Amino acid sequence: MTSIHLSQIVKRFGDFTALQEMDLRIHDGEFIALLGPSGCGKSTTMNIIAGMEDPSEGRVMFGDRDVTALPMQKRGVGFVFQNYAIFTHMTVRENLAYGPRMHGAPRAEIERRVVEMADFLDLGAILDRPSAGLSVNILQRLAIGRSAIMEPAIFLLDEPLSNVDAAFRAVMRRELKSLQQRFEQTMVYVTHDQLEAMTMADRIAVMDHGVLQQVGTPLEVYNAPANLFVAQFLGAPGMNLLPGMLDGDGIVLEGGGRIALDDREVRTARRATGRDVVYGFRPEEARMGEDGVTRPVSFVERIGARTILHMEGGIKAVFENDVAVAEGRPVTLSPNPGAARIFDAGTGARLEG
Amino acid sequence: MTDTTGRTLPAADPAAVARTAVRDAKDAGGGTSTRLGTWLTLPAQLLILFVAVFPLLMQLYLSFTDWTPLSGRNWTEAYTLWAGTWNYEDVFADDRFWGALGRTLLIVVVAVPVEFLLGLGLATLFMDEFPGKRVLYSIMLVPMMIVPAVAGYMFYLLFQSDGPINGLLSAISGQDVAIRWLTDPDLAIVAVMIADIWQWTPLMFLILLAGLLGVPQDQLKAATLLGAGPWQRFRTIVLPKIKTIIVIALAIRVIEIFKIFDTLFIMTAGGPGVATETISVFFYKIMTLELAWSYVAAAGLVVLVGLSVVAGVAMAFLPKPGKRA
Amino acid sequence: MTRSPAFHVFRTAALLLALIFVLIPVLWMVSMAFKPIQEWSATGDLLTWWPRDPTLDNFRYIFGERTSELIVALERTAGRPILASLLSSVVGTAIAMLAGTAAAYGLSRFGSGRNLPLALIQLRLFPPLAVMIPVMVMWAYLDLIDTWWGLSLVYGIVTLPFAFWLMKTYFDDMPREIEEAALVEGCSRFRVLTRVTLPMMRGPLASSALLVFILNWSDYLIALMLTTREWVTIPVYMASLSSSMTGQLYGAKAALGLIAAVPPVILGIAIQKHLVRGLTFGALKQ
Amino acid sequence: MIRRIRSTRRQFLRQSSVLGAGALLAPQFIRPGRAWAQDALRDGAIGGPTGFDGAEAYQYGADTPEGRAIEALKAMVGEGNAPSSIRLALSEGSIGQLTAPFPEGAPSIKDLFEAESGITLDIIGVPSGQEFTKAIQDISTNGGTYDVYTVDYNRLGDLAETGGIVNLNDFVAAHRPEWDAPNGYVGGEQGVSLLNKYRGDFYGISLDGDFLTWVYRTDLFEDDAMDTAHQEATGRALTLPRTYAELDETAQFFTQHTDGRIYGCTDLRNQGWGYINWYGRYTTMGNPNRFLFADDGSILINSDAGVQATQEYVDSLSYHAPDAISWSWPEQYGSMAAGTSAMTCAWSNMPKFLDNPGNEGSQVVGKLGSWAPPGRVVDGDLVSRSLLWFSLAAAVSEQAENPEACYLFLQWLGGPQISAWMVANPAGYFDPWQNAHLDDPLVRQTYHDYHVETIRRSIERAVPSINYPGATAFHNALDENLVAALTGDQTAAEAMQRTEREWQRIARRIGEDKLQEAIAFNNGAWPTITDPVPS
Repeated sequence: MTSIHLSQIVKRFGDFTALQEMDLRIHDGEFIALLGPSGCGKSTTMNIIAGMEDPSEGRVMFGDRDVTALPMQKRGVGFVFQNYAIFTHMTVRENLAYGPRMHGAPRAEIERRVVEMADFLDLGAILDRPSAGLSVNILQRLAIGRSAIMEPAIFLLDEPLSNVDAAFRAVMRRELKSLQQRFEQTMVYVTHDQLEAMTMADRIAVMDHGVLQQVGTPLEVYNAPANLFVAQFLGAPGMNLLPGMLDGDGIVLEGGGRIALDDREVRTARRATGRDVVYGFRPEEARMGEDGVTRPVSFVERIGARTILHMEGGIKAVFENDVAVAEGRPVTLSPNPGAARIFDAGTGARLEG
Repeated sequence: MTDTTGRTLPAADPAAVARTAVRDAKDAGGGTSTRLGTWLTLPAQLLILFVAVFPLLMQLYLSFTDWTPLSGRNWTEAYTLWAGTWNYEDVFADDRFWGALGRTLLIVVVAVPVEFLLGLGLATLFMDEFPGKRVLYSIMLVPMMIVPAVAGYMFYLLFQSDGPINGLLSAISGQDVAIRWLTDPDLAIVAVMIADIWQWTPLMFLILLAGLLGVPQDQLKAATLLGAGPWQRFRTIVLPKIKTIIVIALAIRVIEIFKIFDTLFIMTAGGPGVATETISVFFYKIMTLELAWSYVAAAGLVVLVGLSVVAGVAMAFLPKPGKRA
Repeated sequence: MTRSPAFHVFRTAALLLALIFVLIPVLWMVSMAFKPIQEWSATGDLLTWWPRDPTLDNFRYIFGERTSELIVALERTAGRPILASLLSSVVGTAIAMLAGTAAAYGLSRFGSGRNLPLALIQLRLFPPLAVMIPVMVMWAYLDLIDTWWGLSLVYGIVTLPFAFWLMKTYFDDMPREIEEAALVEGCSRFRVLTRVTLPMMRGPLASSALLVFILNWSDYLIALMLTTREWVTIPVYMASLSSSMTGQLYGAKAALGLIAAVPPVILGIAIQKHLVRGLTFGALKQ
Repeated sequence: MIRRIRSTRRQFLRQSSVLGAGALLAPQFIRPGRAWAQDALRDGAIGGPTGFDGAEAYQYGADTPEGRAIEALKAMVGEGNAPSSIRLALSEGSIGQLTAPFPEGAPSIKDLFEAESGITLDIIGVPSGQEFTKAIQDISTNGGTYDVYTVDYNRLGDLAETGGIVNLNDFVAAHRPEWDAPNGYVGGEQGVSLLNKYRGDFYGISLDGDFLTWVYRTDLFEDDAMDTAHQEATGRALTLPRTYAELDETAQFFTQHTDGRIYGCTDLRNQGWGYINWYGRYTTMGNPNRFLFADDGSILINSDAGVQATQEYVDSLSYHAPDAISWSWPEQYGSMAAGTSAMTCAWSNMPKFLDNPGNEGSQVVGKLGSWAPPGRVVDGDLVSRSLLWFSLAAAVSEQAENPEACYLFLQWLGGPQISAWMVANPAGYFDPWQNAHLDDPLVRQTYHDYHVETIRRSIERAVPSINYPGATAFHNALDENLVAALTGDQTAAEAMQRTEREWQRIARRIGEDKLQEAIAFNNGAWPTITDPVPS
C-alpha cells in the first residue's frame, strides 16, 4: 500500500499538450477513478503513473519515493489493460505464474502463490485451461490476479469494462469492487463511464482537455461540481445549466424568464466576475410549480420507474413518478430550495457563498 | 485481439447465428456454393495437372530408365532402356550428389539463421520510431528488387582479390588485404553465403516485421510490468506469437536455397573444384554437361521426397484450414 | 518507453551497418553502369567507388549504339528482352494471381480442393532444373518454346503456390460476417466475391502480386531453358553480354541491371503501405 | 610482398582492355580500296570478296570447294529446292566475325553469302558457354530452332550420338570439300579426322583451330645476365625448355630471380581451362603417347603416370601468380602484354594481339617468340604434345529443312579462301587450322612468320581432347578434381582416384560398347611424331 503524488505533471506530445500542470494526491488504499471523456488525458495520467510514459515536467512520487525516472518494470504497479492483455498463448496457470517466474521465484513458491491466488479468485478449476477463449469476467479476474500475485502497492486499471456488454457490467463492477476491498490496495481506475466511477470509487478525479477539473468523493463531485464541465458531465442526465444575467435578487434567463434567488444565493451570485452567470440545478431536484423556468415540453421519456421531461433549450427534469404533461405544452419547473448552483459564466467556476 | 472477448458468449455474437443460418440455407439450396468452389479451384487444379502431374509422371518414368539425349531415342521410347532402380542406387552411392546436398544444407544451416537473426534484429529496430525510418525501410528492401543475375556479377567483381571489398577492408585495417574470396574453397562458400544473405535478408525482414507488428503491444507492456526484461519478453511473448510466421519464413528460405542458382553460378560456377557446388548447380552440371537426364530425374525425385517431409513438418505448425485462433 | 543513450548509439550503428551492407552491391552496380570500359576491371588506385569519368555509354550500348572501339555494336538490343521480361512476368503474375486467388477463395470458403495446399507446396519444392526436362519436351511438343505465352504459363505455375498461400491466409483472416451480410441481402456468391470480397482485398492482392512479380522477374533458369531468341528475357540476355575482345561486359550488364530494377522498385513504392501487413501469412490470429 | 603482387596485377588488368584495342586495329598494310562490287572479281573467279587491296586472294573459281558449294546452292535456288534461310546458332561474342565487314570496303561474310547464294543467313546468338546446351535442348525437345549448331569440336560425338545431327558423308562425297588437299587442313587426313569426324564419319565442319602454342619473351631469353643467373641457379644455360622438367626449373628460376616481378610461366590454371597444362604433362608420359583411355575402354589416368602428371601440375603452381586459379585469358594476355610473364601457353593468336605495333599497350612488341611444346624423354625419344582445345565446329541439324543446303553453306564458309579471309578478320577468335591460312600472306603477317611455323609444329603434335560421347562430363570431372588438387582440397592421388571413379560412372551411363569404339577412333587420331632427344 502506498500513496501516490503527481506533482505538477505536464505532458506534451510535440505541440500538443496532453496534461497541464496536473497535481493529484492519491491516498493509501484508496480506489480513485480518473473520469473524463476520451482524449481528456486520463490514460496519459495512468501511463505516467505506470511509467509507460515519461512526464515532460513534474514528478511522480510513490509515498516518499520519487519514481519519475524509475522504469516501469521497477515501479511495482499492477496494471489491468482495457482488453486485459492476457497472454493468449498460455494457460491460466502460466498467466498467473508469469510475474513470479520473471522475478526468478523458486518453482515451489510460484506454484504455491499461483494456487493461492487461483483459490482466492475462484480460478482453481480452470488453471490448466488455455486462456484464449475464456469469458470476460474470468479474463478480468485473471488479469487482476496476474498482477495481484506480485502484490503490487498500486493497481492501475485502464477501462477494463469498456468491452463488456452493458448487461454484464454490473456483475463485473461488483466483482471488481469486492476484489479491491479484499486486496486493500491503492487502485487507480480509468474510465469514461461515470456510473463505474460513482459506484466503485472512493474518490473521483474528473478530467477534461488535459486539465484536472475536480477531485472528490462521488457525492462531492455530484453535489458540488467545481465547474460547468463537471456539472454537465456527471449525472444522467447532466445538470441543467441556464445562462442568464444577475438582476437584483434574481437572474434573467437568456431563453426568457426570471428566477428569484434567496439571500444566500444572491450573495453567492454576486461573487461572479461580471453580471453574466449560469444558473444550474439537477434534473432530479425540481418540481413543477408556479415560479421558475417555463419551457415547452419537446418530448416525454417514460422508463417505468422514472419519467424524464425533455424541454426546449435542452432542459431536462426527472420525476420519480409519472406526471401528466403533454408534449408541446409549456411547463414551469421550480428548482428545490438549496438545489441551485450558480456558476460564473466568465470562468466557468461554481460560485460558493 | 479483441475478438477473444465475447466469443464464448453466444448471445453476444449474433453474427455467428446468422452465419450458421446462411450456410445452412445455402447448402440446403442445392449446393451452389460447393459447385462455385469447385469452379474456383479448377484453374489451379488444371495448372497443377498440366505442368506438375504430367511432368512428375514423366520424371518418374524416366528415372527408371537409362535414357539420355545421347541414346538417340525419343523419350517415349525410354522404356527400351529400362534400368529399374539403377539410377536410385546411383544416387545413393554418389558422393557428389551427397556432397552437393551437404553443401546446400551447410548454406541452409549457416545462411538461413543469419538471415533470420539479421532480419529479426532489423525488424525489431524498425518497431521503434526513429528519424529516417521510412526511407531506410525502402532501402532495406532494395536487394529483393535486384535481378539475382546482376547481383551475381556485382558480387563476382566485389569479391575479386584485388576488388573493392578487399580495398575497403584494406582502407579500414590500414593493411593490404588480399583475401582470395572466390578462389579459396573455404572462402568461396562464405562469399556465396554473403551474397545470399544480402539478397534474401530483406524478405526475412519484411515477413518478420509483419509478424512483430502483429504482436499485441498491451501484452508486451503487461509482461514488462510483470518484470520481464527485453529478452524474457521476447522469449515468452514475442517468440510464441510469431512462431508460425517464423516457421513459414524459414521454410520459404530453406526451400528457395535448394534452388539457389543464378547468383552462385555466376560468382563461382560451383567452384573452385566443387567447393560451392549446391544441389541446383549439381543438377545443372549433370544435366548440361553429363546429359544424364534420367539420373537427374531420379536425384530430383529424391530431393523432392526429402523436402516434402520437411514441408510436412513445417505444415504441422501452420494454422489448420478453417480453424480460427 | 524510454531508451537509454547507449541504445541510441547501438541502434544508429546497427542501422548504419545494415545500410552499408545493403548498399555496397547496389552502389557498385549503379557506379558500374556509368563507368567507361577502361574502368570496369580497374584495380588498386584506379579502382574507385564512383566513376572517374562517368558516361552513359553503357546504356547507349545496350540499345544498339557502338560506343567503343573495343566492342562491336550489338545486333540485338536490350529493348526486346525488356519487353519479353515485362510481358512474361506480368502475364505470369496475372495467371498465378487469378488461379491462386480463385483457388484460395474456393478452399477458404467452400473447402474445395483440399489437395491444393500440399500439392502446391510440393510444386514449389521441386528443383526447377530437375523438372525442366519434361517441361521442355512438353513445351516443344506444344510449340511453346520461345514464346512469351509459353514462358508466362510456366511462370504462372511456378509462382502459383506463393499466390495461393498468401491469398488463402488473407481469406482465412477476413471476417466472414461482411460477406454473409451481403449474402443475406440477396447477392449471389459470385457477386459477393467480385463486389465485396475482392475490393476489400486490394492491399493483400497488391502485395502478393508484387512478390510474385519479383519472383518471375528474377528468373534466369526457366527462361534460359525455354527461350532461344525472340523472347529471351533480361537475365538471359544479360548473360550474353560478353565479347571476344573484352570478356564480360560488366558495365553493360550493370546498366541493364539498373534498368531491370526499375519496375519492381516502382511497384514496391506504389504498394509500400500494404507490403508489411500483406506478409503475415495469416499467422497472427491470436 | 602483397603490395607488389597487387600492383602488377593491376597493370595486367589495365592491359587487358588495351589488348582489345590492339586486336581491332587493322594491320597497317591494309588500305581501303574500291567499294565492294561483284563485278570486280579477278579473271576466273566466280565469287569472293571485293573492295579492298588483296581481295583477289580470297576470290575463288568454279572448281574450288567454295565454288562448287555456291554453284550447287544456286542450282538449288533455281530449282526452288533451297530454303529461304539458314538459321545458324553461334556464340553471341563471335557473331561480329560474320557480320562485321573486314577490311574496310569489304562486305561482311554474311552479306557476301546472301548476295551470292540468294539465301538469307539467319544468325541466332547463343550465350557463350551455352552453345552445347542449346543444341542438346533443340535436339531432345525437337525444337527445330536452328539448322546449324556451332559447338566445341569435341562435342560432335555427343551430338552425333543423340541422332540430332546429320551424317555428312554423302554430302562430302558429292561436293568434295578437299579438306585434305595440300592447302587444306594441317596434318592432312589426320587433321580432318581430328576436327570433322566422329567414329570415322563426317559430322562437323571445323571453323576454328584452337591449338595451344607456347610463347616466350625473346629479350629475356637472350639476356646474358639472365643466362648467367640461370646457370648459377640451375647449372644449365638459359634455353627454351624442351621438357617439362626444364620448363618447371626455368619458370621457377624466373619467378624467384625476379622476386615475382616476372612470373616464369603463366599458362592457365582456372576452372574450365587449367587442365590444358595437365593434358600436356600427362599425354607425354608414353611413347608415342600416353592415352587417357586404352583402346579397350579401360581408364589409364589413375596410375603412376597420372598421379605424377597431377603432382607436377600442382607443384608448378608455385611459380604462378598467387591468384592463378582465378586467372582467365584476359589476365594471362594482360600479364604477357605488361611484360610480367616470361613464358606462357596460349592460343595461336597471342603474338597477333601482343606483338603488334598497333597495340600501344603492349610492352612486348618485337620481343615475342614461340616454340614447340615441351615434352619429356621416353624410351629414347622426345615426346611433346600440344592440345586441340575448344575450337568451334559446325554441325547440321537433323531438323533442318534442307540439310544439304546447310552443308553447302558450311563447305563454302570453311573453304580455304573464305576461311582464310575469315581468320584474317581480327574481329573474332577463329584461329588458323588450314595450310591455306598458314600460307596466306595476310595471316602470316598478322600471326608473324616465326609463330606460323610454331603453329604448324604444334598442330602436328596436337592430341585431341576427349571427343567421344560424354566428352563434357569426362572433362568436367577431371577439371573439378584437378582444381580441388590445386586448392589443396585433395592430393594428386585422390584427384586421380576420384576422377577415375566418376569416369567409370559416366562411361557406364553412356554405354561402354559405344564408348570403346569411339575411344579407339579418338586414339587413332593421336599423333605419333616424336623428336630426337636434344643433346
